[in-house]
Amino acid sequence: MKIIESPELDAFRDECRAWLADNVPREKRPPEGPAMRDFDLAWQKRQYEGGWAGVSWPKDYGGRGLSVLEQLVWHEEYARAGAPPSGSMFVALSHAGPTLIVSGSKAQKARHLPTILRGEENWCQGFSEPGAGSDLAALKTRAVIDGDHLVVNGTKIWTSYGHLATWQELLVRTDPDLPRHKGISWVICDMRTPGIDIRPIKAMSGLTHFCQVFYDDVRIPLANVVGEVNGGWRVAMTTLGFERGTGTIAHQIELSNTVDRLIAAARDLPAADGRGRVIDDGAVVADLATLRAEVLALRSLTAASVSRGMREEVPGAEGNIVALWFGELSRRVHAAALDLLGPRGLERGGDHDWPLHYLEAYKWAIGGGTSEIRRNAIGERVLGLPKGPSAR
Amino acid sequence: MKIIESPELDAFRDECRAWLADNVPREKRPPEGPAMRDFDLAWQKRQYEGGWAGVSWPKDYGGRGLSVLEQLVWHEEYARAGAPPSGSMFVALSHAGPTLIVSGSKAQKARHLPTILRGEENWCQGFSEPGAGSDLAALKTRAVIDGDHLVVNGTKIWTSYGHLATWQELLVRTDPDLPRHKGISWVICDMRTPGIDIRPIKAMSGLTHFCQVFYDDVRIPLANVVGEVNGGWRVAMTTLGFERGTGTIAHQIELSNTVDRLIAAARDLPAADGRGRVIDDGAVVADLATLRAEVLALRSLTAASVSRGMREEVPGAEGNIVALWFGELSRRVHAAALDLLGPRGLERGGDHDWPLHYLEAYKWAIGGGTSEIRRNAIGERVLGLPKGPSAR
Amino acid sequence: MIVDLHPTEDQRMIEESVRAFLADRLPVERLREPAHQGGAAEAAAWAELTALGLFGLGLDEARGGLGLGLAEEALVARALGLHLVSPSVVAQMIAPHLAPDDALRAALVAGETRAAFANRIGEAGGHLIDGAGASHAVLLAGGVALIGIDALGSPEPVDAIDETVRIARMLAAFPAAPRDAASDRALLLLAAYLTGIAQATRDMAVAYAITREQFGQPIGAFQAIKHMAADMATRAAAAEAQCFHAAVTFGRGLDDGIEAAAAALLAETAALANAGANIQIHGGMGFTAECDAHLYLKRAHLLASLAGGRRLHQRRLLGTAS
Amino acid sequence: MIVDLHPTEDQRMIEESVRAFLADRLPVERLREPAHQGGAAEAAAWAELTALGLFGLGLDEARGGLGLGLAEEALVARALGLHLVSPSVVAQMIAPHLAPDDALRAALVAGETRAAFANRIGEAGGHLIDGAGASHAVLLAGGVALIGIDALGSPEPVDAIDETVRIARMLAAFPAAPRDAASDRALLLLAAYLTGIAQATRDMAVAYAITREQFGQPIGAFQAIKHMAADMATRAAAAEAQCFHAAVTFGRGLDDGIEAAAAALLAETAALANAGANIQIHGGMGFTAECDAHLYLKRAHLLASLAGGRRLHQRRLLGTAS
Repeated sequence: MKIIESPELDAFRDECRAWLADNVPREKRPPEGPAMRDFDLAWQKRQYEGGWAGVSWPKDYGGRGLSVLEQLVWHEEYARAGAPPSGSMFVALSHAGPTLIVSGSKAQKARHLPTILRGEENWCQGFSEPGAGSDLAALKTRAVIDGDHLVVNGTKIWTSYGHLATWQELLVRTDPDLPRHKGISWVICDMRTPGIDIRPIKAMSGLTHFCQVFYDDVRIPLANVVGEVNGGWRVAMTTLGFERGTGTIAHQIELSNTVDRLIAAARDLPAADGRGRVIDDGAVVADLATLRAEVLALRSLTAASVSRGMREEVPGAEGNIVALWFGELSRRVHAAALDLLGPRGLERGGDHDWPLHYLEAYKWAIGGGTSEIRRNAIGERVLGLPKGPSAR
Repeated sequence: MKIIESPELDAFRDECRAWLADNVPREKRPPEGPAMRDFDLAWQKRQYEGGWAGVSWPKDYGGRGLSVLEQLVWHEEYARAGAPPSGSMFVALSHAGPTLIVSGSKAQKARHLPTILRGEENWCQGFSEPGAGSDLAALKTRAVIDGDHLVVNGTKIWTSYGHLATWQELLVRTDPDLPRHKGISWVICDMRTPGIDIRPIKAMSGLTHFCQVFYDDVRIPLANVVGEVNGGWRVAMTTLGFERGTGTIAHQIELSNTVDRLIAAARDLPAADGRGRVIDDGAVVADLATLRAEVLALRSLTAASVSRGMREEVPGAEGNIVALWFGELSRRVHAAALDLLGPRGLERGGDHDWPLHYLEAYKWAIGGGTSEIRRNAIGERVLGLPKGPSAR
Repeated sequence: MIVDLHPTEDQRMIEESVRAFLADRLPVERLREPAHQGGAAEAAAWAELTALGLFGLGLDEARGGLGLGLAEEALVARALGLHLVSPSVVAQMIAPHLAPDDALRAALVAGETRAAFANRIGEAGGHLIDGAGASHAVLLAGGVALIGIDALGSPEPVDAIDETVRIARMLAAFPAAPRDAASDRALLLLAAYLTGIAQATRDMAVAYAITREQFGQPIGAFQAIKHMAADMATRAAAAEAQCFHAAVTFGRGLDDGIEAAAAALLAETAALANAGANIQIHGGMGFTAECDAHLYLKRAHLLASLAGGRRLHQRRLLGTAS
Repeated sequence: MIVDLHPTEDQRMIEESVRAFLADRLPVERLREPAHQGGAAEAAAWAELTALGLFGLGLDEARGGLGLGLAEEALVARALGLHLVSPSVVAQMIAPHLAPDDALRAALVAGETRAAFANRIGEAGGHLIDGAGASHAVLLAGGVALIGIDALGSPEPVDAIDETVRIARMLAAFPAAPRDAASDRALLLLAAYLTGIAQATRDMAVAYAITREQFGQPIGAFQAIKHMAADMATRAAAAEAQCFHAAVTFGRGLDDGIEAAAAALLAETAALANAGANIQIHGGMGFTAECDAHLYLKRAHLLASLAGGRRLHQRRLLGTAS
């Protein structure tokens, strides 16, 4: 346990900060749709041109080739500067790109990594299915080899920005006779291929970020398989090591800012009974103080996770602890906002659309593994408790 | 939904109240041991002599033969008068006696009901075993028929007041070849029988109320079997209807009194920082108010349970809702006490021994079915959710 | 006092007729269509709602009502919550009790004059909820008062968390009303509505947990889901028991204000927690606008806000607020 | 600032040597014997505890210490919590930092002069914890101060929730001490001790859940138990991360008071919740005095109280308390 510091890192941090101060977009990011995607791509392009795309990505493909420490500093300064979320670039930057770096062929890397870093193309994810949400290994989308192509039939759901993406990282079942986790392949799918039908799904917040994607005899070149045919599960599992726990820093700092904003509002707003301010109620103090402690702990848990990530090639199940803490905390923070802001807090729009953020916050305890699935993983893979007879 | 009232019930209530006002023991009840047992028996005797034992028990065996409404009124007035807990008489009055009334032979009733009501003999329960706590049907204590006796070998645990009781309601396995719930018999066991070894267990509160009981070739007359041999599960299950949901009224009112006592303490005690009183902190208001609402709900849930009980012969699984609510609330109430009383609240003894009550409160979410087992029952038997593959 | 919480035959009939009508004419799915939101579907069914006797249920016969009690009104309000009926229908049930004269009262009971909820937000005006067609507002302002809608100034539409109601922001300032028997009655009906939300979401979650399979079995077989559902059932049962206990004993010597505040606190907690758990149990589907789960969550927030919020109930429970 | 929370080789060695010593000489089971309670077992191991360097660990070498940091002290305090070592050992670690002169400091580091915790209860005196053999008290009074034990008046033994420590009630009145760097350091060590309790109870519950069978399988296979254990692990991890993050960054420009208050709040919550869950997972056995589970619960309450309690931490986190 120590503070990692060096004149070089300090200089790098100053450099990040200076560039971000000059370059973070001042205009409001569109909330959804093609305008949002174009904004995200343009911002990525600007980062690339400034030399800030892919801080720890290989130099050969347009990255900076620096270490996880610089990557960490960049993430921190990025979030502190209030830079926009990576949004529709997230899968490309934090998942598909890293997967290709670890498991892609030279040709696949050369084709895709530069277009990601330059903000020319973005990606979406095709993992979950209507019958395989929490239980990913139950996926049924079928791919049959036909000559030098795979022919895909089936459907994927919860595909973020599927209607706005150029490429998709797609898990398909290439051999239904093998055990569940075998027989799956990881494929690069061009979203413009004939036979793909994309149906956007509106979330309860009113935003349309998700899609269901239908595949009807969709032909994908065999050359687009990453890793081995039937080796997709391993490809998907080893991806996660690349970010080394830094991927959630932006969300962590954003949530911390939200708590600060909430505390400021409680100091500012008159109490419901007209006497004093909202913060004068000890119950409000207790709630907000607990949330402040919990976001500090989120920062600390993230630091612990990055500390482990710097030493492990394949991340352990401990990441589920950070994810569980974040998911539950995020919902509590936003629920507390609605609780203490009173009736005015129910109005949409405004400087900070509290109901929108509250409704969106539900996704963190559902998407990418529900809190229940994460508790299973913590119980079984961190604590070593026996599997239930049901979770085969 | 209505208020049940009649001049007769009002008169009965006045009668209860008057007798209790004159007769409730003023001396402090000993906290444990034979002195406590003797106190409990003497108080039962006094109730019997006053004509108040077994308000709804059959007249033939010394009861008053009145309806559930009078029983309810008696329970309410009993608790309001601050009358002592039934303690070491609880099993006899609330479980073994009712079981005999419903399932006992004439001879069994004639032998036991009067001695219970007169406070001459008390009972304990022999259901749980070290390997069969939550899973009662897994009990292993064996009873083999030998002539006109059962010969019992095995052990029971969590037997409240086992070292202080004359009789025991004992569940034994009389046929190990039958399915788990079959092959069990309900037996009246004389605790003075040779071969019985009783080992008291100290609770974490320091009180010794529980025992483990060992049976080494204990001979019990076959005539002591209640209901059929191998029919004990049904006997045990149908018992519970007798109380018609009134059995928990004393605990409910006691918990309500505890919350009132706590609120009074918060109004009275200076705040930790010396400014004002403990109650001036809005967080304390929030906690105590929530507890007050929750004990009111406990009262209302109990009323709902009694309303159902007046109409059903065999109680449904809804009783688990009241028990779950009570168990969790009881622990929260006492934890709140320690929290708001500060360091002084950690001292033992005093007018109200808060740590003692806090530590004892853990039993309600553990004893007689843990909160987890109750949630299973609510999920499966109230809501109709499917059984897990494990809870065979 | 012995309180029998089992519904009488008459109570069961009233509740069932209202439920049957609502299931037929105002099913929750109607809210998927903007055209049926904002009280529009209720306006279309107004004659039948009036004919069901909803608006004079708890009013003395001498005052033009059916002479039933608060318990019957609460049963109806709970049914309205189960179906996410426009809060204006609850307002219309409350309004006749507040009417200052016979003519207005009769017009309210007959459904000819219509009321909607408005709530006071500190000194800064307030919100009018589903006010289309209403000439009067049941103003929730600590206590409760019936006022002409003109007194609200010119309400200006705003978007709010629950897009299935129409909310207008008013800029006129209103004095707080004192807590009295009428406001305790109103609070209990809001609590009953919230209890309906808690029960509807429990039932929706259970139905989904029985049919939806993951890992080769219905998700309701997993303890994580089963226990979440059991907690939903327990919260709903507590809110229900307290709500109806308070309603049936209303005016009988206990402290109605404390009983009503307890009901409102428990019902708010149960409605919000159950609506959230229902979304969680529905997983990704629950997060979408295609699934009705979010409608309950949003309405629960709105109703909890109308009822005054848990901090107010808590202060009342300890007598540290008026 | 990049904070590496992975222990250095030196840190690992220090922690392991302390843990090995405690496992050997002060296993938790010792507390089943009254003769080993109240700091008696620690007194018997005093020479070795001193020889391990515990009491000068974080003190500058110039002031007679080992020159290590707060992080190393926190690792040791956590180990003390894992073994429910007498709080006086923590007091002895804090005391040298508070000593006003070299002689007293040297005597404390050498273990020749002994200290124990005392805490101030409002204006009304306070408690002295395991004070046998101590001549000085580390007085926890909002802030922290080292005073001669004579100043406490004549302490009078009382029974308290944790019967494995000896508590005396003092009647002398003490002024509150201001919060300063020393009190933040002390608070962090108490938080580390509570984190130890949270982790020990997590591990005890997991070990039991793996071996204990019900319904034909280890209870840890049931989601109800598994998820309870997962929540225990998560709470413990949060407390641990915050505690060590605060310790390693101490004095480096962040607000140490807020960081320490957060650590104390999370560690109190984790210790109390995990100690309670450990009892719940142990079922009936956990409720008995024969199972060690209750020892952790009782000590958690005592330490939470010494640390000042969650309401104080909360006010500090928002800057609404000194």
